[in-house]
Amino acid sequence: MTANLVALWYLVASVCFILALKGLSHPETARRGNAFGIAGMTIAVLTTLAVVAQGRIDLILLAMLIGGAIGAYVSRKVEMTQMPELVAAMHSLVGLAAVLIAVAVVNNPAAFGMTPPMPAGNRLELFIGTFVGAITFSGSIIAFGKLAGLGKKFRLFSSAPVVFPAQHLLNLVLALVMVGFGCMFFLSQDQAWMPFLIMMAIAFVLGVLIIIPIGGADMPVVISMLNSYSGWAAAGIGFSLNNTMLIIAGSLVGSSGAILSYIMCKAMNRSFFSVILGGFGAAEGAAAQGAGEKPVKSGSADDAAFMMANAESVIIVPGYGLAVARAQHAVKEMAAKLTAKGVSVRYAIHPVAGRMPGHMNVLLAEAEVPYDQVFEMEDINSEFGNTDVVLVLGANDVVNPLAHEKGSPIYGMPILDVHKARTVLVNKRSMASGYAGLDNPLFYMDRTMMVFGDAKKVIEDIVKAIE
Amino acid sequence: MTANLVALWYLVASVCFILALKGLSHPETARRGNAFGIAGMTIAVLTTLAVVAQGRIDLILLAMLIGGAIGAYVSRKVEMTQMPELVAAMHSLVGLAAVLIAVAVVNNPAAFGMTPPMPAGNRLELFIGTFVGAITFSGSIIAFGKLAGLGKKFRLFSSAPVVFPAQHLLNLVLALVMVGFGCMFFLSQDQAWMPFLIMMAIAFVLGVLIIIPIGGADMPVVISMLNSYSGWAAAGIGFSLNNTMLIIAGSLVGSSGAILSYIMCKAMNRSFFSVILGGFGAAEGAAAQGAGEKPVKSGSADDAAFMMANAESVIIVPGYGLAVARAQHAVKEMAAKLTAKGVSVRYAIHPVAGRMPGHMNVLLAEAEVPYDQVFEMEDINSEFGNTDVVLVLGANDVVNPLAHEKGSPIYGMPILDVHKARTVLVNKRSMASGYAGLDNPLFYMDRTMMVFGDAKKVIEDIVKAIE
Amino acid sequence: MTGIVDPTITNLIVFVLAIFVGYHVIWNVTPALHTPLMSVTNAISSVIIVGAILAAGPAEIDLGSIMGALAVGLAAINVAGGFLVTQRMLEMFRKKAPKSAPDAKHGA
Amino acid sequence: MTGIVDPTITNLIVFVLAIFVGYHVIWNVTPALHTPLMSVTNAISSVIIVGAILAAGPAEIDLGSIMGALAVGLAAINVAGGFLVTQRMLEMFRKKAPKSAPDAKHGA
Ligand SMILES: NC(=O)c1ccc[n+]([C@@H]2O[C@H](COP(=O)([O-])OP(=O)(O)OC[C@H]3O[C@@H](n4cnc5c(N)ncnc54)[C@H](OP(=O)(O)O)[C@@H]3O)[C@@H](O)[C@H]2O)c1
Ligand SMILES: NC(=O)c1ccc[n+]([C@@H]2O[C@H](COP(=O)([O-])OP(=O)(O)OC[C@H]3O[C@@H](n4cnc5c(N)ncnc54)[C@H](OP(=O)(O)O)[C@@H]3O)[C@@H](O)[C@H]2O)c1
Repeated sequence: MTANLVALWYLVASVCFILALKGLSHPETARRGNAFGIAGMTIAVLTTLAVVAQGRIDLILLAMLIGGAIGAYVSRKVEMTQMPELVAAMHSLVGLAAVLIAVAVVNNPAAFGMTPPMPAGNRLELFIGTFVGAITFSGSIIAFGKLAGLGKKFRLFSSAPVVFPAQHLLNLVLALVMVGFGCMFFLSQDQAWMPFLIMMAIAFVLGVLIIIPIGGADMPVVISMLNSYSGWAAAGIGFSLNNTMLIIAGSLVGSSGAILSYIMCKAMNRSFFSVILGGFGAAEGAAAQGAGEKPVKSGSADDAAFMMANAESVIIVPGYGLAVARAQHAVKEMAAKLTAKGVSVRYAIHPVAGRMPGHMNVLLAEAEVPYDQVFEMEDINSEFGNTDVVLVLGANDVVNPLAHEKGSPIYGMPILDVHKARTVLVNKRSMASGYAGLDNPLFYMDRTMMVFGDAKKVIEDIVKAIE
Repeated sequence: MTANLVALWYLVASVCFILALKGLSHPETARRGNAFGIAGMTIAVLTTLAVVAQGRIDLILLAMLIGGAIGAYVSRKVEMTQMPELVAAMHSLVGLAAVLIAVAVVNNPAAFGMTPPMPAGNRLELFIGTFVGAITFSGSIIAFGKLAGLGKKFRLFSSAPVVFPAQHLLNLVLALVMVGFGCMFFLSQDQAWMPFLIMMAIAFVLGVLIIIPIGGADMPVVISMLNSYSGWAAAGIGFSLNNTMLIIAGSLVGSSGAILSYIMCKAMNRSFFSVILGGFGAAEGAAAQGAGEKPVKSGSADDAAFMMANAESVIIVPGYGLAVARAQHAVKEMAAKLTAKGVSVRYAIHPVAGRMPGHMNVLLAEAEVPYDQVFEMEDINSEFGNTDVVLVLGANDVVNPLAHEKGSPIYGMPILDVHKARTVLVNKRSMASGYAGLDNPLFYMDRTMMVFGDAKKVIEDIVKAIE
Repeated sequence: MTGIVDPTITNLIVFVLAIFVGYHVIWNVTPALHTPLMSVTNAISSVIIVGAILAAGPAEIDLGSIMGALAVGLAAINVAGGFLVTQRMLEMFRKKAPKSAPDAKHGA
Repeated sequence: MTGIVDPTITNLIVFVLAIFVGYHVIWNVTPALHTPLMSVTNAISSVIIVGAILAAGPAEIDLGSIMGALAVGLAAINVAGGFLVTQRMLEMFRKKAPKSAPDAKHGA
């Protein structure tokens, strides 16, 4: 294939990627969007294979086969509740791939159509692509660990912020040193492995250091930010390989990730910078201490069933606990029974309920909950005041009225105004705090009844009790 | 300046143009958008001047000064009611400029950084840029003539469609011949003035032939389509000069014009192709004949004033007649008087009322009519049924109930349902038909009273009569 | 890769992306702004003046540079006229701007 | 013009335009689709596999081509995993699609 033809096919692939994102932004066209994405990727890969047709195509196909099989297997097996971990893990792969490619470029620029020694411009771009890739890799690993709950085994992955003195200063110094070696790499005339590898190593370390001080509660923003980084890494590699498709696809992903982060920060009422600088949730120890002293009212699943069956209107608030208990199908059954009894049942979804933006929507969709019963926060928040019973299932932070109180760490975060309902039923396993590590005054209200136990178990009991 | 620096500045200018369009799409940011446009243009011009700094800069500055002065003068003097003509005239200038540049390129490719003979690719792009430019030029001249009402002097500019047998066939043949000469130009090795000039001449003729069969009523679509063409012409020249800024700005304009045409066709319920193929409004002779035979009720400005002053609700429907009579300020005064008397006054704006999309909004804005009294068609159409008095001011087609009748030439065009009001007052100078050349059953209804006279005069009389 | 990519292809890439941008930027424009939008796009399309300046550039005057100077003049009418008339129109809208303040966010 | 424009500049132009496109395409996405959107953008960013294939391309095996083959494998996990898991999620949404039909026009 001539270079022109290759460029044309790459353009077609780029257009497919644009149409993919466009499709994904509306429910009706989302599946078509995904199909466009697949088409674009297929075109991109086939075109590139044609370019290297004389080379070690066997090696490439083998790697693709193995990788593809693993990917397909994972995508089949992964629980919907594990999506956040999955996405974080995948970002790390993109980051690592970018780094490996950069190494290959330094090793043999000729394979990429550059006549050695590599031109200075490409060296600069390669430097940027490499460190963004490396940070994406190690940062995503940390995010993955935090999300997968590996914090119990390794303190590095603790969902609480890992902070130490002069942390930001250290990061700054490391970043400067990294840029210094980057410049050295940029200015040197020959292969210059030394500065390149040192720069890369520092970038790996930086990725870790940047993410550890960020609390688990801010992980959604982090994932989306890493999403953005993985895009910029691809774009950076695209610059150094002079490949417009990589640049287009990379910057599409980069800008979309950045926008998602921004939207999410707005939904949590947090400034982007304070998220990135980390340390949120440090007040946890103090706040959670109060628990266990104040009296709470608790009841059984039977009590809950009775109250809901006799109510006129019930709103169900699903949260992270519902997701980990995999109780979405049970909830749907319960709602159906209540509806059959003439109770009006609705779901209230907080934008950051669960462990990923839009996560609850996916879970309820999986359980085939009717669309018209599912409401976004803005649409239903004014309804709590005249609702008989609210059933909170494994949600905590998103219904924490502390968000209305100045000085609390989550002050200003928009919440579901569950505390305004006539009766509040809260299901969780203990009095433990949620992701933000804060105690929740909602649990101690007179109108609140706790129903302790695993969400799935409790809901199944409720279903049995509704007759 | 190095080529790189030039390209960078051009990129900055392109971004300004994007931000300009972005700004113009919302009322709040529109002025900022225009400022971005001016900034972008300034950067583009200054950068280019720096490129040719060693050349005949005096000649260029002189031309810019003269052109700029004319432009500034026109923009100061033009009546808001003449905007459509102005826009059409300006499109023709862009088209002509594109053609002149193409001639200059053929004359001396070296001035544009091409080593003669011109590369084949550039020749192809030049061919496309030239004929699009030429069609834009002559087509816009015709559109200008139709809009400026030159049809009375020259039949070519008749606002009625100019049709003749085998018209589309002729156009097709001409287009093919033009493409033939284009290919000849493309394939020839040397300067090849002959095929180039013949192609250009045919394109000029084609521009005329394409636009004359399109009726005056479809001119808004035509202007916007020519807007789109002028953009594509700029992009075409950009391709042949290898100038990405021209390509970006040109395709921004091109796609925005195309989208506006599409939106407008939807507002008139016409298919884009039937507009382009022309011949709409041919039924005019027959339809308008009926006028003058049927009885109409007519009244004086005093009657109208009395009826409106005693109504609870009045809706004012401005149309083209209001624009030509420049009665927008008088209307505002009348509305203020009525409001002072406790009458609820609203304005209903049809998207294609007047001679240009959004034209009425500009005129009412000029008269400083309060924003909250102005309603778009969809928002107010259901209100006519319970409105006491509707005052139609120089509107005709947009309130023609024939649009609801199968077989009429405007069947299916969305209209303001004025005929449903309790009383309809219609002000126009005669029983003559409107732009589409159709008689209007609204005028013959029992509940309709005609108030003949120039809109401005009549309204001023009404103002006097309201006490 | 095998060989160098033709500039035309690169231009095509830019062209396609710019069309996407244009499409998205315009798609949601309010009807009330159609007229100013047209006049501003008209002004922008006269960026073709850049080509005209290049044509008029060469030091010795010939057919090309005369054509170029003419084109500069024509395009300059458009540049000045287009932006100024848009500004005039928008000034008219502005007087009522505070009323439509809630719309501001969409502009972001 | 004076000289040839550096490819990096052209790349920069493409880059800027693509960012605009990305911005506009994503800006109005509904919150309910955030998760599938993330997984699909993730899949798209693994287009970096193209670079990996080029790295793994050369006929003789050396450090570069081994790195390349590894990168191909990693990216392939992402490609397959990302698109398939998105599809799985969207299948779940689809069952209720008819209910949201009135939304269809916005997709245009
Ligand atoms: N959506 C996102 O994008 C995202 C991503 C990352 C982080 N976050 C953050 O996560 C939080 C989300 O709020 P949320 O209210 O959904 O969750 P949450 O505040 O983390 O609370 C979840 C609650 O569920 C309970 N739970 C856990 N397992 C359970 C089980 N098997 N059965 C019943 N209950 C169980 C836990 O209490 P027990 O241990 O007592 O059972 C916990 O208090 C916010 O702070 C948000 O910022 C959101
Ligand atoms: N907005 C656009 O984009 C655009 C552009 C081009 C064409 N059009 C077409 O133009 C039409 C617009 O409809 P329209 O109802 O606004 O206009 P119209 O149908 O053209 O009717 C205007 C009426 O105003 C009357 N009139 C003219 N001068 C007057 C004056 N000085 N005082 C009082 N009345 C006067 C005329 O009747 P007398 O002669 O009896 O006074 C005429 O019947 C549609 O067919 C549309 O498709 C629209």
